[in-house]
Amino acid sequence: MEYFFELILGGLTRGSIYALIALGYTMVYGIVELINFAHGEIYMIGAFTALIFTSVLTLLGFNEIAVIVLASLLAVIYSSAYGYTVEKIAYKPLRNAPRLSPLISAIGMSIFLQNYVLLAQTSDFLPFPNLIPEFEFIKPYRHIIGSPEIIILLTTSIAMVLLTFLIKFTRIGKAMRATAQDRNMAMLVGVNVNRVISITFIIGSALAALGGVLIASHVGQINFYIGFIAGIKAFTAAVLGGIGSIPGAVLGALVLGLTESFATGYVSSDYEDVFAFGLLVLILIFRPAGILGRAAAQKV
Amino acid sequence: MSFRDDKIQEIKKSLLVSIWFMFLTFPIMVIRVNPIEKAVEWRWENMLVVGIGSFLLSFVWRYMLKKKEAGEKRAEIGESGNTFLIQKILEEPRFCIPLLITLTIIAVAFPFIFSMYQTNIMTTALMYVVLGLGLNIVVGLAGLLDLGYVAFYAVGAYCYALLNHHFGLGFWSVLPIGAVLGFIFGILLGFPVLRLRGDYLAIVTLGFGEIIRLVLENWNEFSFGPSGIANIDRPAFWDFQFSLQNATIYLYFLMIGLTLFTIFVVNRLQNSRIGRAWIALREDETACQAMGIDKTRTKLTAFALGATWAGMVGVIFAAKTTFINPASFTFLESAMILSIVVLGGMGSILGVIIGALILILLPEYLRVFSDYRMLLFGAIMVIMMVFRPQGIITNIRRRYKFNE
Amino acid sequence: MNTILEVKDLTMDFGGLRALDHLDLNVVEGEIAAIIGPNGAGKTTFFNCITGIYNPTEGEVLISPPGKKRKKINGLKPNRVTENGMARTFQNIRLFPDMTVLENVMIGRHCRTSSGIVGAILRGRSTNKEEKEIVDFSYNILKKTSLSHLVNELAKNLPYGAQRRLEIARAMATEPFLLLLDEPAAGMNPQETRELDELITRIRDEESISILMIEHDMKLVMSLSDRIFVMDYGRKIAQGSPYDIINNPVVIKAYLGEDIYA
Amino acid sequence: MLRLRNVNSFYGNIQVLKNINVEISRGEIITLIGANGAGKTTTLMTISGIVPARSGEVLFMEKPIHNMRPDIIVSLGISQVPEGRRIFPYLTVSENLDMGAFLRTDSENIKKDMEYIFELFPILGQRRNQPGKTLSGGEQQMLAISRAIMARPKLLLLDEPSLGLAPLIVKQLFEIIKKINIENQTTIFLVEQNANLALKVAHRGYVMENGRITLSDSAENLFSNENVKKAYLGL
Repeated sequence: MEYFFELILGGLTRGSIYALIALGYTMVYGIVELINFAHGEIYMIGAFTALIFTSVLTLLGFNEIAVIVLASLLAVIYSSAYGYTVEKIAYKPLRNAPRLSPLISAIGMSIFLQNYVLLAQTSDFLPFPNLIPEFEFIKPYRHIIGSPEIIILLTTSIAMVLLTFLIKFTRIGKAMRATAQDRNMAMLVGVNVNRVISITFIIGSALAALGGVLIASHVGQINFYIGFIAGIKAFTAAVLGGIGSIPGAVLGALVLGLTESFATGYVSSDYEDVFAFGLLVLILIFRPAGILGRAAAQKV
Repeated sequence: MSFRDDKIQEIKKSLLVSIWFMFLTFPIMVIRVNPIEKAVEWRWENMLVVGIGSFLLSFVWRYMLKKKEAGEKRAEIGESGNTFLIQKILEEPRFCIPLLITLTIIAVAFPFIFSMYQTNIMTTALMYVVLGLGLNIVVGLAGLLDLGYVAFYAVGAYCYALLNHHFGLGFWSVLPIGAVLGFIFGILLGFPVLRLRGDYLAIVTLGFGEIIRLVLENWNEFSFGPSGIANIDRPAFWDFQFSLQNATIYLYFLMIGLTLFTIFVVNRLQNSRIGRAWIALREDETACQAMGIDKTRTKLTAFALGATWAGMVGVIFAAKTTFINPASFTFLESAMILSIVVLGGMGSILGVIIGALILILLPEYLRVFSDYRMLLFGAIMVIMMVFRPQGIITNIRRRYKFNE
Repeated sequence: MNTILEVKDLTMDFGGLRALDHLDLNVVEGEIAAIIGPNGAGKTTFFNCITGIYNPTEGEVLISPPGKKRKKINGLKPNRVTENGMARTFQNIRLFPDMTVLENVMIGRHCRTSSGIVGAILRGRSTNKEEKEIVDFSYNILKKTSLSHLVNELAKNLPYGAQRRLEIARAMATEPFLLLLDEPAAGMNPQETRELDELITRIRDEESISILMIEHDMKLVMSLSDRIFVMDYGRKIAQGSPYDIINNPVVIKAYLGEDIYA
Repeated sequence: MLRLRNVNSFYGNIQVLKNINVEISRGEIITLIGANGAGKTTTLMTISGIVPARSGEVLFMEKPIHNMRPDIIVSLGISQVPEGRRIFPYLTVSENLDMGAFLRTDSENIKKDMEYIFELFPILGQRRNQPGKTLSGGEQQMLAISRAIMARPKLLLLDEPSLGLAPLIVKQLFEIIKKINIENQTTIFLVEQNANLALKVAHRGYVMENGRITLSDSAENLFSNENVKKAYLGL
């Protein structure tokens, strides 16, 4: 029974990380109908930036808390900057191109960023310091739940709530929803659509960076390739929940996390990624609209 | 605004871009940490490179964007501006025939003039030409973005490796089996996914490709896992086994033959009833169906035919390297073949050939490029999509003649 | 006169929304019939239901092609419907923009020809013959639709009216017994509309193709149609000769308005 | 107030507007009539900056606006009610109206304007919390016009407001259009296929054919013009 709970907790933790990345996918898709293939790389760059600054700041003699806060903050800032730049270079010139063009461009961007990090840094796995402090009060329950799990679950929940609030109630949120529903009409009521799209990429990238920092310190090592697999899994989560839907992305991510957790726990850990890919293929074939998605009617 | 002001504006813009990129690349390019030894290496020279590089590139970028807009304008007014020199040459028989003769002589003489190493590289390049042409049927003609193309390549390679390892079957008997197996896998994988929308199709094929690779990696009893299969037989001529050098030359000519065969077939397909249906399908699916074209079947044909070629080249790959393992069949391989098609020009046979030769040979001969190979491929995909989505060579189709 | 298309009790629901509500309609051989009604009345949905793009929730669509047996076609895929002899055009022109005019029409021949992969690669005598027939047949249709002078133009470079005509030509290439035209005059200037009027009449008289069209241009509808169906809110609210329709109080209230001819 | 000078616009590969010249003075209702596809919608989209003019000038209150972003053009006081209503389907009625006032910051007045809208169209008040897509065609058209009014425009562009609406609703709608013109001093540029109706409310009109302006005159003169009668009035 304890093993069962362990798997659930593991699944939820894993799912929460996927959720942070999936949110970016889903937001971008909702607004420009593009599978931002390079999103996983943004997450990877977030993790690398965090690692680099952690080392530098530690060497400079900052204390532990300051290192964590500053490094995470810098990772978020840099990832957002990358997200913003990627959109400007690879997607914006293709706003009115046929659908496959920006997708190919996105794949190219993803390969480019992977190799950029590979060449500028290293192809080896780098050990990533555990940034998450041990909480005293958790010690007695250590065998059930650790502070990393708590921090991850908490961060995702807070991010989720803030994002929902932003989209539901703020001016920019309303502009985002309007742009997603009818881009030209949004322009006609005075929304600066290009800026809204940039902001969407920035927010999505920031969330991905957060995910990058959390997972890296949880797993303990990173390399240039982590973005690819994580990206596909987050995309699976987004599609599973219904791409374009914010709660859908979170739900999909949790389902995926749990599936993986149970599949590796009870079946075999060799095929961990196969389960994720298999799930992706099955959903796209049988329910492309996802759990919470709206099926797009064919327009003739 | 005067000309001078314009220039100052441009320089200001580029300066901003340059500063932005220096900021952006600062952590990744400048700092390198060694977490184990807790050492940090500062590489400020890189920042300079990025700064100057992005400053200059931003001029080029803006210039190309402007040129592209101007090109679009011209196309709208009705002038066809962008005909490439190569196309003009090819349309002129005066140049075309001597060119073909020269090419033939070079192709035949190549292995006897150059070293075995060079011949090997050429054979590899030709393999990518054929892979590119195969994928071109799927992506270029039928407009189906297949990101798992390498899966069929793996099917072919493992087909030969396993049949050779277990049953000692030779190259020539497995080549058709590989082709057929590719075709069958194409249909099996294609059938459930081909009704998906373009971008979803791309992701699903990617997923399928990765699943096949992961299975090969983990199913040790079947595929010998990550360690792969070694000592695969080189192709023989009937029963005669070649020396290593002659085998290389033999493979080279075999690839020349396969390339010519592929060009012939793709060209014929392109100008046939089926080829027209593919192109129409790419342009408007609904209209196509309303015209009586069976969407699923037509797409499936393209998908399976593409897979057939991947299967064949897979067999040749296994025979050429005599050792295969799952690491040769990653997503990056699919992406590389895709960038060949994208660079060359989707749907254009000549374009794909040129694209493959550039992308495979350039990194081999220019050391600078070989390290940056994948970086280059990624960049090419972005740059081509932004500035010249039709590729180097715009696809020119046959004009139909009619009798009054 | 034989009934060639019979639609019985056709209903189409989208989620909770009923787009077509127990619709009955029929077309007899050799007639030009028109469907009119306000936007959103379900006219295009009706076309989509009988051509296989949508699968209707309830009801039956039956065809009796001249000289063939009666056949139920709802639930068939669009390409099968076309093979069975019903071809259509679209409200928003859907040509293959980067193919030439001739190639566009040649696509229409696809379902009446058969050469496959092997034929394409070997290009034997029968394939060559078939290819030649496709080209000749298509060119002939272009002549009939007065498009032959544009034969090698790309479809996207054609003027608007010619694009509409090309869509009709492409549909004719499938050798239909019934042609479904979705707002064929939309976007045409008066001159082009007059030419369209002639073309449609000619198709009916010379090619023996019956026609069912959706159209807003009341002048065209009045001059062309033998019968008119009026739709509103997914229902058929009236049917009859142009004279009947124009004087039908229900139609005037729902669609024409009192002062349409004021 | 608004002046188009030799405007040429392209949509994709096709030149849609050919040397368009239009002038609109303050307080007028101007109509543009023509067949479907003649370029009427493109004219409006060019004014709004969605389909930028390739050459020529668009002047709004003597200021060139043809190189401006759509949102800046809105902020100058030009609002459009596009063809087919284009209600944000998943936003509620009041959120749709809010979007109309997107560039305004005077929240007090926005609230007042919204009350005014709900007086003008009580049905919208009743449905204020319903998603836009659940409204009927007529209600959506009212919402679309209201959304544009929420921006307090100086110039209102209306694209085919009567399209697909029952005659009774169309009549109400055109009364409202007149009312907006008189009460709020809003200049109106009305694009209509239903020339009959349009010429009845407009002061002046332009006739468009194949991307060119072929006629321009007062509404009465157009109404009695033989060619217009034949081509657009169905007489």
